[in-house]
Amino acid sequence: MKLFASRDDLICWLESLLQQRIVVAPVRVEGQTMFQPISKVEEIIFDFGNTTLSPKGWFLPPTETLFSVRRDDGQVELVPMLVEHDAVVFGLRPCDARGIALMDGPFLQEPSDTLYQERRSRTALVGLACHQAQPECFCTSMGSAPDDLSHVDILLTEVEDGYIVQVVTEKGKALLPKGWAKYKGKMPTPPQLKTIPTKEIVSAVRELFNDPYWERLADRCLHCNICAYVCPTCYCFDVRDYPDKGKVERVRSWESCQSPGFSLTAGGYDPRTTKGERLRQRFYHKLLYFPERFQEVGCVGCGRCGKACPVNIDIREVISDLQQLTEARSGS
Amino acid sequence: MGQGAKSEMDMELIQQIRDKARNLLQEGTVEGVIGYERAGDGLTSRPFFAYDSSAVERLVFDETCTHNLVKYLLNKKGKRMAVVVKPCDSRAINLLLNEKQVERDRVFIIGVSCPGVVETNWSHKGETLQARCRSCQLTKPLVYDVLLGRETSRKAEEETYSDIREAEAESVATRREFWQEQFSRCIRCYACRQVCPGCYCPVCFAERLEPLWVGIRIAPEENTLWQTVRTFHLAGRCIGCNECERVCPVDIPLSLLNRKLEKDVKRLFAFQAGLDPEEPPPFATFKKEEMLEFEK
Amino acid sequence: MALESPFIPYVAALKTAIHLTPDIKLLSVELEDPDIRVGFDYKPGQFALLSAFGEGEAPFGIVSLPEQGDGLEFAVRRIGTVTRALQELEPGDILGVRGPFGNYFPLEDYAGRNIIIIGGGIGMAPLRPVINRILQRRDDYEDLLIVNGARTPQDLVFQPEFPTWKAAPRTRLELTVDKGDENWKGRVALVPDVVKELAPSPDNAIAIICGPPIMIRFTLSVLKNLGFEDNQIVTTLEAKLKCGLGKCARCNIGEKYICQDGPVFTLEQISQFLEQP
Amino acid sequence: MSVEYQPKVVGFLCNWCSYAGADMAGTSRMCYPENIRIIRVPCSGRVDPLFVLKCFQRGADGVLVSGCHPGDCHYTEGNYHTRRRFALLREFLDYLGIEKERLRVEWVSASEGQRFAELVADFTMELARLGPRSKI
Repeated sequence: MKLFASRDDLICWLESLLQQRIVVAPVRVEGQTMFQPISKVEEIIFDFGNTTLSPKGWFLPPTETLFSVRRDDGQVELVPMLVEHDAVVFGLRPCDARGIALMDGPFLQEPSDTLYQERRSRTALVGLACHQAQPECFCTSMGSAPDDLSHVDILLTEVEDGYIVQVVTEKGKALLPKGWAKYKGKMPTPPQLKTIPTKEIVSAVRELFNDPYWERLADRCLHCNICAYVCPTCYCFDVRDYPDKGKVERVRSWESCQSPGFSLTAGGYDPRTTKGERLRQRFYHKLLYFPERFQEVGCVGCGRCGKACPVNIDIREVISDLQQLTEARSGS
Repeated sequence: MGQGAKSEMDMELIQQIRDKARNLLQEGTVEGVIGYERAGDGLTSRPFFAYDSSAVERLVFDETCTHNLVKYLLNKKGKRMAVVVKPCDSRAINLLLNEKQVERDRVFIIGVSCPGVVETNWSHKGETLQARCRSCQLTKPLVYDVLLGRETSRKAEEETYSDIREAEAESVATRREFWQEQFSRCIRCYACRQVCPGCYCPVCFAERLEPLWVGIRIAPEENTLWQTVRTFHLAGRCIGCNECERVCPVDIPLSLLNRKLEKDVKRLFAFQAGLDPEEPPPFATFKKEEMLEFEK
Repeated sequence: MALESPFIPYVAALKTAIHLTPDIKLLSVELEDPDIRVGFDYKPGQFALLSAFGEGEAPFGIVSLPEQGDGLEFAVRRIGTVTRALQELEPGDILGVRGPFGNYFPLEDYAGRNIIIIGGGIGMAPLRPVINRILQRRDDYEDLLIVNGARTPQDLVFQPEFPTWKAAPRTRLELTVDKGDENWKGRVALVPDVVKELAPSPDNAIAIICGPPIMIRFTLSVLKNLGFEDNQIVTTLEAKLKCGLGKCARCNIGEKYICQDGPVFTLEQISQFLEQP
Repeated sequence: MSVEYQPKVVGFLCNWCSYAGADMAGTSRMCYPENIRIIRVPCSGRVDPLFVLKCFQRGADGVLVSGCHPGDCHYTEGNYHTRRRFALLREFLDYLGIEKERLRVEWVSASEGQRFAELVADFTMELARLGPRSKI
């Protein structure tokens, strides 16, 4: 179903949404565009390439309490955390919506991660189609598109005098006001993106595990966690207890496979000790382990990692390097 | 200077760097050369490791070469490496020599003259010089084995710390608010640490488990502890390459912390890091007779 | 109605804690909820996550057998903050249990075969329920050889059970230490050397091995020289894991998740992993 | 400011002078505010700035670092390092929004029980005047 909303219509609708639920939307913070719960509709930024961090943080927050431990007269009660509000993530790009769909793989598989599941079911996704491709974008190479409807509840496409509103799911439909006119016009042409060859990347990767490529790439890698934290599909986490004045909270926080203690066991054993092995783990998780488990490559082509990397390690380049290496191997 | 003249000079310097690197590799003086190559955007640059003489053709040098390559020497201990070093980066060499992290005779320093570097982001090259370059007093590296390029004759501005002084004039509460807002954005990616040539503890205090000093919560109170202690570990050691601020994905103005400490270290101990490989940093030494502010 | 979070452990009480060695304690734990207690079914080789509230959670093999009926047992070696906190618990204190997780030793499949158990140090922990299950169903299996090594005589883990093990029919228990003391009259030798000397036949045999990486490495080459095939050698892998649910993505070795695909693997399976543990 | 406000003070005292000085104050039955919690350290030079930050993070209103007088360090020069370190840290904390008055560095010898009692009283009063510390 396609509707049309003028800018005023849209603002009105957002005002009413804000009365009923938390609205998470792109806002400007010190020069950065970030997804944050807003208090006023005017805070929302409509004109942006993509946000610094992906909206995954709404579903898997950088830090959250899993449960708390209450002690009373020798009795111990484990108090679960609850998701108390309905929400809408407004203005996310189709690639990021796909990122959330990919995170559903690990988090909704049995037994499902209840905090994630609750947030997911109580949050509607209102996407904003891209009318311009950024230099870092390669979503079409990764199974998505600037106007991809697949993973949002509603997709907005900006046109000259307002927005085309594509209603994708029942959840989206329930969110909309009555009275918006049907849109009968044509859809604008989405921006064209440069594609990278991704054919058979999974099998290419499998063959190159022991290639010296990884140690060479790791030469310039700083082993910071930027790529993992800006990525819409990186989801590794750490869990630890926080005791404070008799109360204990079990907390989880984002963690990255580039951290030195990531795979180090208490016994002192670490399957990945070199920098190359650690860097390889990140790409293998995306390009091999994730597809083997969840049938899709764990990258949506948002390009954040390559853009944010201080030394320009770019997954696009890695993918094409791997394919060249494979070709060179089969050629020789 | 016209655009044409500028790129001509650049090409000459780049050729010199390539020739030197080829030479060093072919003669077996070093096992590898750490320099710069063009980044994937075709516009900016990124660190590059050349291990054979054919790879040296990828080496470049221009106003986008902001990275401090000295950091990488810490990963290549025991190996004979050559490294391309700008005047500012050479202070990091002095720091690491002073702290016995680098063996002078294993490192071949390809010093380059530098007209200053610009603000860059991926696929974006700024027009103006970085602030640190505008006040850079060095016309050539402080330490080198070979110096390539012409010594710069650019007139540097004086570092007046005007932004720091402005902050100092504010109330404590205003400053607290400012830094709380800044630190609340920190996502603890540790890029500031990973890029810093002065950060090389085998186990960082942020990762020590017993006792656990910094919790895993990515939240203001932990972020504040992390950023405060990290910058203070660099007091009298920070050489001002400002890489930490450049790499910060959420744009925390870390130079306001590092330069505050630099300013106070100058005032209290008359010391600036990385200028002299022999002179110990302020916390490695003391003067018996000195009277510091709280004693007066 | 809130969903049951898989991160919330079952509340359990420590029943007894006895020192097995100077740094290893056997914790006997009882789940508080009687329904959960009855429903908590597990097999030798599976693990659980124990919580010392305030310190955190860590994975441990379950060293008891469900048919024992008297609670869950864990051998906890003091190695970090969580294990120290667990060791400091007094009987009656509360702790958390999540599990059982992972796969198990397919002992039914080994019926009718000779079994060789090789364990070093705390590596004996996951092997203990294997031994006890075999002894319970002694007639199902052929000869049982147990080689158990430790640094010193004091560090041999399940000493109170040695007499039972020794007395069982067609069962041989060989103990060895790296360094003896004045009372030690047994072997002073490394586990791989003992295996080499005993030279068990690979015919119709399964070798189950667990211990420090260095012991495993050398023992594997001894076993291979004796003619053991990779599918006759079984081990259990250790990994850093935080959830046990296939979510935190920290315990993978190549494409395998230790918490879901493991921890028990044959050497044949491991040799096909992309990443080698 | 509420009269009930009781600042929380952590005192790092060196084993050889300041801790003995505090002991002296105690055995001489001198009165000083109970607001201070004392942590004995081998030398004031042992006090890592991290300790001070951790105190503030966990809710301390003030931190006292106290060692032997310059020249009297049991380890010859530990307190000279202390002096430099905390002179700079005070400035830095102030810059980040923790008033420098909240971090005190004092030299107290084993015989200065009276001085120790007075300085704790004085520090506590000053902290009370500053009021509760805003959370960092």
